Amino acid sequence: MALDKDTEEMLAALNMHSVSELFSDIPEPIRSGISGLENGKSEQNVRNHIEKILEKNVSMNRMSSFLGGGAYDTYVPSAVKSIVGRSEFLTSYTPYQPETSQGLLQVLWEYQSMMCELTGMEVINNSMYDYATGLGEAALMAARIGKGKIFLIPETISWPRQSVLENYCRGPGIELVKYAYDRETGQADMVDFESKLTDDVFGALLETPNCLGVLETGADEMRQTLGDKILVAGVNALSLAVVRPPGDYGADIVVSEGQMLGNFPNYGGPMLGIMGCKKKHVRKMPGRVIGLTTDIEGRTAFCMTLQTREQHIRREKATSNICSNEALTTVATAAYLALSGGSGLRESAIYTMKKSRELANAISSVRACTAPVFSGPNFSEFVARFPIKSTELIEKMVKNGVIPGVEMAIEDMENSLLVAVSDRTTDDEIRKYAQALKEVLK
Amino acid sequence: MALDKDTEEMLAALNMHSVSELFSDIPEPIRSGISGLENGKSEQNVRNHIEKILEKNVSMNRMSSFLGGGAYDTYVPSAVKSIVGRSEFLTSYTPYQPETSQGLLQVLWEYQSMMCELTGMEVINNSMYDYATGLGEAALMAARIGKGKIFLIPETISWPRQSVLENYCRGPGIELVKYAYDRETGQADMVDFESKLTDDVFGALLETPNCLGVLETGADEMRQTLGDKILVAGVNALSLAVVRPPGDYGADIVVSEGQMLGNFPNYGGPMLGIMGCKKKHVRKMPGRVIGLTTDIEGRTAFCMTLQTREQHIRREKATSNICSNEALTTVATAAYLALSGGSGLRESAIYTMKKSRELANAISSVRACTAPVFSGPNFSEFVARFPIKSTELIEKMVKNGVIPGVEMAIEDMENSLLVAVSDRTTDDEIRKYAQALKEVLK
Amino acid sequence: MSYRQARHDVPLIYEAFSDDVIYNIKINEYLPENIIREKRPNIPRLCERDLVKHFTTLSQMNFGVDSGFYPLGSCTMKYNPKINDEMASLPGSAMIHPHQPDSQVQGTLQIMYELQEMLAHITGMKAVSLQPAAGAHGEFTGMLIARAYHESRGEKRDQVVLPDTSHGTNPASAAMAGYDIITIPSKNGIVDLDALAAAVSERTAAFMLTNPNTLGIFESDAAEIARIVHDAGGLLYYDGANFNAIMGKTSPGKMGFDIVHLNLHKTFSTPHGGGGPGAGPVGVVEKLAEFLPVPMVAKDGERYFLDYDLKKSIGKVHGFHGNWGVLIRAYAYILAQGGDGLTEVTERAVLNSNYLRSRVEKFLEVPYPGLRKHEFVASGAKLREKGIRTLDVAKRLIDHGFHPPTIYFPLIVDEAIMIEPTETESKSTLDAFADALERVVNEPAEVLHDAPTTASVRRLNETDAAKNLILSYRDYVEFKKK
Amino acid sequence: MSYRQARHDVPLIYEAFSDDVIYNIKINEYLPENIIREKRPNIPRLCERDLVKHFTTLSQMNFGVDSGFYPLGSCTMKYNPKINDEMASLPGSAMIHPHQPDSQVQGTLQIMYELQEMLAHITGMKAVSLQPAAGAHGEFTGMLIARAYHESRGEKRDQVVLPDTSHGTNPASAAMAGYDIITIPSKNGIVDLDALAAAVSERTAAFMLTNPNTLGIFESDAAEIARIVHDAGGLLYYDGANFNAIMGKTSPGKMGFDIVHLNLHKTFSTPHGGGGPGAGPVGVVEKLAEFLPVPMVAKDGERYFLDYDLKKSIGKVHGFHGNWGVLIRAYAYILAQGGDGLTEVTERAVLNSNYLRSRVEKFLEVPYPGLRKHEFVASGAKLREKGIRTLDVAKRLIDHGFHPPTIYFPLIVDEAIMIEPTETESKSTLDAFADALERVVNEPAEVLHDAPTTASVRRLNETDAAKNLILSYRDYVEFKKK
Ligand SMILES: Cc1ncc(COP(=O)(O)O)c(C=O)c1O
Ligand SMILES: Cc1ncc(COP(=O)(O)O)c(C=O)c1O
Repeated sequence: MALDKDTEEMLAALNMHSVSELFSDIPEPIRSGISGLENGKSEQNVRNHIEKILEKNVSMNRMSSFLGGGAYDTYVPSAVKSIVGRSEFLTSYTPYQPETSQGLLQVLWEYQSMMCELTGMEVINNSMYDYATGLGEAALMAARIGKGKIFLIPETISWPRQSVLENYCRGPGIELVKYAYDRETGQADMVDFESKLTDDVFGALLETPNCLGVLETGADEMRQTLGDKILVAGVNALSLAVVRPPGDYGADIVVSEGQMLGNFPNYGGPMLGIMGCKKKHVRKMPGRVIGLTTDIEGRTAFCMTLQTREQHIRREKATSNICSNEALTTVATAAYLALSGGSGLRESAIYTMKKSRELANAISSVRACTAPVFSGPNFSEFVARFPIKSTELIEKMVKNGVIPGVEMAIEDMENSLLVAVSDRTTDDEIRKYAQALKEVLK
Repeated sequence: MALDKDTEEMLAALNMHSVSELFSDIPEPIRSGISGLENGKSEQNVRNHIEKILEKNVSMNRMSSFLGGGAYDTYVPSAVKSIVGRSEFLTSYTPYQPETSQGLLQVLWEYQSMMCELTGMEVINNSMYDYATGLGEAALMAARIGKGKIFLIPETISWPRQSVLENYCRGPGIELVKYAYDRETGQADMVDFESKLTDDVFGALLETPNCLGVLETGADEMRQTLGDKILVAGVNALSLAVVRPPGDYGADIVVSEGQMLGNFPNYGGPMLGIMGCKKKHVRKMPGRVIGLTTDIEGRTAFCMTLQTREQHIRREKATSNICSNEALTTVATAAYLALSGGSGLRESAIYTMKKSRELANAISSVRACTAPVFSGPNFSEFVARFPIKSTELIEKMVKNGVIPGVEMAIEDMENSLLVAVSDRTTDDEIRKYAQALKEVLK
Repeated sequence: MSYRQARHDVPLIYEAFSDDVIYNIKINEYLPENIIREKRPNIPRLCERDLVKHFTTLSQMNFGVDSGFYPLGSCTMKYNPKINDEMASLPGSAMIHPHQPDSQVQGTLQIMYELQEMLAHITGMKAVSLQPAAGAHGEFTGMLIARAYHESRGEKRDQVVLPDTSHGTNPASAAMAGYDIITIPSKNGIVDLDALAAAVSERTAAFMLTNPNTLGIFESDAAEIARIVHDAGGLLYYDGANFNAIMGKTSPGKMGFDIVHLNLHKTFSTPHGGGGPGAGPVGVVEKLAEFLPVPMVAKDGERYFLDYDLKKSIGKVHGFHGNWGVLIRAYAYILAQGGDGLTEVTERAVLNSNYLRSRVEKFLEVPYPGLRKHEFVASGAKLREKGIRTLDVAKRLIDHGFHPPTIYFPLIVDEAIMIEPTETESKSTLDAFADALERVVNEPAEVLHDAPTTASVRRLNETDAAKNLILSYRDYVEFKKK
Repeated sequence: MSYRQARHDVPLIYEAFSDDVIYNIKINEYLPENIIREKRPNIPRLCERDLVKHFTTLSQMNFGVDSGFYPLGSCTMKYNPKINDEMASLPGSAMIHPHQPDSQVQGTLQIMYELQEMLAHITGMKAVSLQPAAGAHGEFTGMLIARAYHESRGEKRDQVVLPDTSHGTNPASAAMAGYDIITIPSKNGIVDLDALAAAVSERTAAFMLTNPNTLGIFESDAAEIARIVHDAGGLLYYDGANFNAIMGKTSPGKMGFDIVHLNLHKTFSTPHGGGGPGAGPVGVVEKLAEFLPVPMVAKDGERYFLDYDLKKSIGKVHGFHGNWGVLIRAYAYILAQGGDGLTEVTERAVLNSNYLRSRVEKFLEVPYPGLRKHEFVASGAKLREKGIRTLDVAKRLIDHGFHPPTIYFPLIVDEAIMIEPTETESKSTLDAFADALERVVNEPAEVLHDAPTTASVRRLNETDAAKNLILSYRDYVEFKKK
């Protein structure tokens, strides 16, 4: 390190002559420099270097993409980007000092307020890492509230979510038991569900839409069947503009993914794990929550509350280990929600459903292709079946400028894809899909 | 216009029933709607539309560009962009109300301060539109100060600048007379200059570097020769980190282009017309100036001053008509200067000179090519001569990924280009230039 | 009232920072001795951290449209959609060099071409040049065109006529183009046709007008004005700074004007940037098209190109092609609005203005009765007896969280308070402003004299600023020595 | 002292805005009746102008690193270069879908691969997973790996040992992974080797430590600690939150640790975003590499791919591949710094911390003598007799324009004030902070109790917040009814 005037003065104040004295407490045997790294680059070179590497990527604005499966390329309005770029939000930390952090706190509280309305839940926390980890935390939370060791999950759960869930369940030894789905409708098999509902079950997960893109129509029934066991609902946040929200059918806990509400897909992260619950469960909930209060002069003000649930106070007895969360994506989502309004979300949801139906028809019109495969209702995604292996199909479609969907990691579905649309999907792109399909299957 | 609740209330408050009543003062014969325009588009469609059109452009980060001639693609640091994006600067107007605009005012004053140091001038105003219009204003200003009708300008002045200057001189009837340049050095022919220096001359323009890229070494001589006539210096702002500044050789007025100091080329606008003068001339100067003062509590504060020179007060007797200027580019340039510091500017200027010499050598090493053509010293640009027409050369080089320079709009120079480097020029690009040249001339 | 602007103890950049970097490279390898700068310029060098902090904290002490209501009359401080800025900052927009061959800038040229066309449609003109960098620059360009036109016809016309309501740039621009200025007094806030008829003559090169005028009043006699001026052989110049008031309702072309400039940074929604950049395209009727500056953007089949081939062109008024960075924003704005949207902009702007006027005239005099267009001018004259000046009202509005309106312009209204709400403000904002203004004019004079108290500084000693000209840090050091 | 935060009268979004847009499209064409939502969600709809104003004014009431000094101990609130954000927002970075085939995301995979390698080099580990989304998530992942490792060897170890200085996430993460926590008391601010030796056993799965610890003290016995834990068959877990203090001087690998997490949002300079997102990559020694989460990014010739083929992998800990948006920023930062720059980061961070400590200990007790690394912990205990608590000191610092340090952590220091200046702050900032802190501790208790007075609000009724849980606007409406 080059010594300038300031550095020298600082060393002198410490009665030191060299920087190395600052590290005299590190014993010789465990010293080591950094090997294997180049020297620093100028900003200009960093930019050139990264831009060049990223050119190898095909970004979604250069393709017609029909990818979903948990991340969605909905349009991100310029204003939302600009708000998230406000450095006062971007460069702040968890608002431990509420007086000097009212701006962020109010935004987070407004996020909670709007998300409560969207989900119909009484409480929304200030984010989990993503849907999958939110689900893991929901299982732990449900186990804390309910009695028993078993958590029922749908057979249709996607592998990544299941894997994350398993990892969260490992600690307390929660057992995951699957209930079957109806091969015709793609929905939960309620008979099977009831048969799995033993005394040792503390709760169950209802995913709607599930990983087949099918919306469950049996939520009320499941709620009833569960009695006072915990119902965890896993939902598509945008769908709630048109689909009955979990608060409506009495879910105890809800988890969802908020990325599509104002955030880019970013190769899958940061996402926004939405989590909410009934108020009576709030002390069992993980994550940060913001409360409204007043200052000593009576002004409306906001602060983090119920911190005694959290790790920095409760340590190993905390409701979760979460510390850094996805706050900035909640800022984006708050802005997105407020720019859309209830009506805008509904417009967008309806547009999405419409395009999804049109796309399914377009696919079905191609010889030997079926979409949707399941008869249950869809929101934005559906399973389509093709006459060739999906891996092969993807490879060929991509050459035609279309990413046709996500492979299904489910048995007997090698020829199927989960196909998604978003508010960015145009009629042109739907035509392009069908055309490419014809081309490829020729 | 769709009427919502608010609109209806507002109309009601005006005792109106329809929006059209608001326009009853426009007589029927002169009413007209907008024809020939499509209906509005969503933000998403606007974005797609514009991105698609701009894809037809070849932006400079996708080429090896050696273009200069008044606009330069020096590197714009991320921090500068981010500062200029602060909406409090971006969305404010001329700081007519200083109390609520101290932030911008301090930045503008600091711009003036730093630019005074760079140019060695006593006063810098808060921007003209660009170099060319600044030059026009400088001529008017010089005419106001000096006596006579004639303004001497170099034969080497570029056509666009000359044309703008002529337009500014039209009103007061200023006559432009050219002095010749030395065909060997590319510098001002001082003998010819003196011969043109009649009584009716009020001032002269010294451009250094001139439009041949050549730095004038006779500034002191010209200053002396001019006596108390007005010396206007037109300079390259970055060069002043290594070249004697106009304040040093007694220029009365300086004009320059600041775009390269923190602003993108933007197809030539917004630019930043730098203008400065001796303090004794300040009341004759066009444009805004910011002064330091105090508030009534004694705090340091800033405000626009000498406004009595300006159009909003003095109307037809104002020193200029300028109202909106290029304030935001001065913010960028202030940030750029402060991030570079005197030492950083010097590093950058030296790097530029070095690369310019290397490029000239590389060009000269190709058969039948000469660079630089003129023997006078260069800063970042020089004239190179090729064995084929420059239009043809450009066309061919571009196919090889190199924009080799700017055509010379000067007689007998059909085979020459003005070739420029910047702090973005790498050794690789210099090699690429030479290689492409060999290829093209094969 | 709880508004309070941020205040940071931001030092002068020279007081807090210097440049200690030692960097010794011989320069005389590159340059002859007598032009070498010995010492590097005395400019402080901040690390990025300090730089960003300096500017971020300063920015918080600056009021922008995004921070709140900014009803600066005549300036059209509307909210500017963020997408416009984003489009302008794409590499395909910002990283384009003005000397790139046309073949490499087809995108830019297409947008410029289409914008020329759009603006021609909107103004009712034949052709539009995008070259002028601001409104005043457009005026100057327009005056040069008028001059070239008359000269081409062998006519020596040396006067420009304009009303006393006109903006300062109008006389200044015409004067710069070499014209003598004849100012005619208004009657009932609009052009006095008799005075106009008396003023025009064979010496009249042009009559300059903005319609609606700077009082916000529509000059209903536009057609008659045109007749009078044209009959005298003069041209009609339209100052488009108030275009926000007429889009989709009338156009300068329809009203008989020959030359128009637009302020893209106003009506066409590009951020004002603390005073600039702007853009001031100039449109003209057919007979004047050949005088426009070069280059124009032209189209040949599918190919766009810079056309320098205008025989009677006045030449250039800008070193390059105007403020592209502003043009692309305006283009994005027009696309987003469309013809229908622009009309609605006008309707909302005029509704907002009249609604606010109806509220304000309950407690402040608003001279001249009747409709206004996009703005209106109140008068603080009656407050004088309470010892209150318009300036005090303006300053006190700051304490209420609003940017003050334009004051003391136009000159024909005593103690003028010129208010332009623009279409982007909601009724609740207008109501809040009206409430605040009403409260202010009823506050004791002392309170107003004391204002502002919530800005980062109190009222300034502006006279000192002009007396002791401290225009740079160097001046400041000198001044402190004394 | 003239600092003052902005205060805008920002209404609750629900109080100022609603959604009046009428939009009636039948939904039962698409959905069966029993799952249809009848009424649209009650979410206000703001036009862009109101939205931007709402958030802009709110932002001005929030303190960020860019606004000033933010010496929050343990959080490494350094300045983050803007280029990092810019790189992350390129379409080639942000508009990439996690399900795109590997062939379409070679750029992303290359950067992830190189980052894995870089972090392995920097930590001295064999392999690194980028999947964990934050530090705590990395800890949890590390504990799952430890568990899988021991289980794979047929060992049932059910305890995790950690010192009382450890961060709350350490015990919480280990507990979530199913471990019982054994907390050992520190001695002289560092691990008590005897206590450690007594605590570890055949039940010990791992010992978790951050070095330097949360007091900022380097645990010089690191090698001995490693020996003790390893001898007992336990693994050594390194909490990398304090990595800013050791880069280029030592590494977890060198110190004998087996598992490491890094907080990229701290040491590797990505903005904290108001609490997140972060990224908490986990590195492990060779014998643990096969347990890492899948997928890893692997390379085959010139081709990068997601490698799911890790036989003993614990599976996934995140729905996708971790927080790419954070990873790319850290990558840019490491490129810019290089090995030399990272070492200098450490040197400056440690110099700043010790210099500031030397100033602070002149007027505040700093328990435990000697060198610190990147941070130090002072104690406000002595102020208690004056009726002043550490909380008061923190609040009063706000009035001086500084973000307060971390307080009441670590728990072993009474009235702890935990100060981490980071390397990006200049001496003058440190001096200004020390001056302010000194002034504050000498101010009368009443002044401190009253603080802050310059923030947008005064001190809050936090107890009320927990008593009347008003966690949404719906709650607020209910509450007001009462
Ligand atoms: C009526 C009027 N005309 C002309 C102008 C000058 O425009 P610009 O500032 O773009 O030069 C203005 C600007 O305030 C104006 O309000
Ligand atoms: C010492 C220490 N360990 C772990 C963590 C947790 O990291 P994160 O917030 O990224 O989950 C922190 C964060 O403050 C920390 O300071």
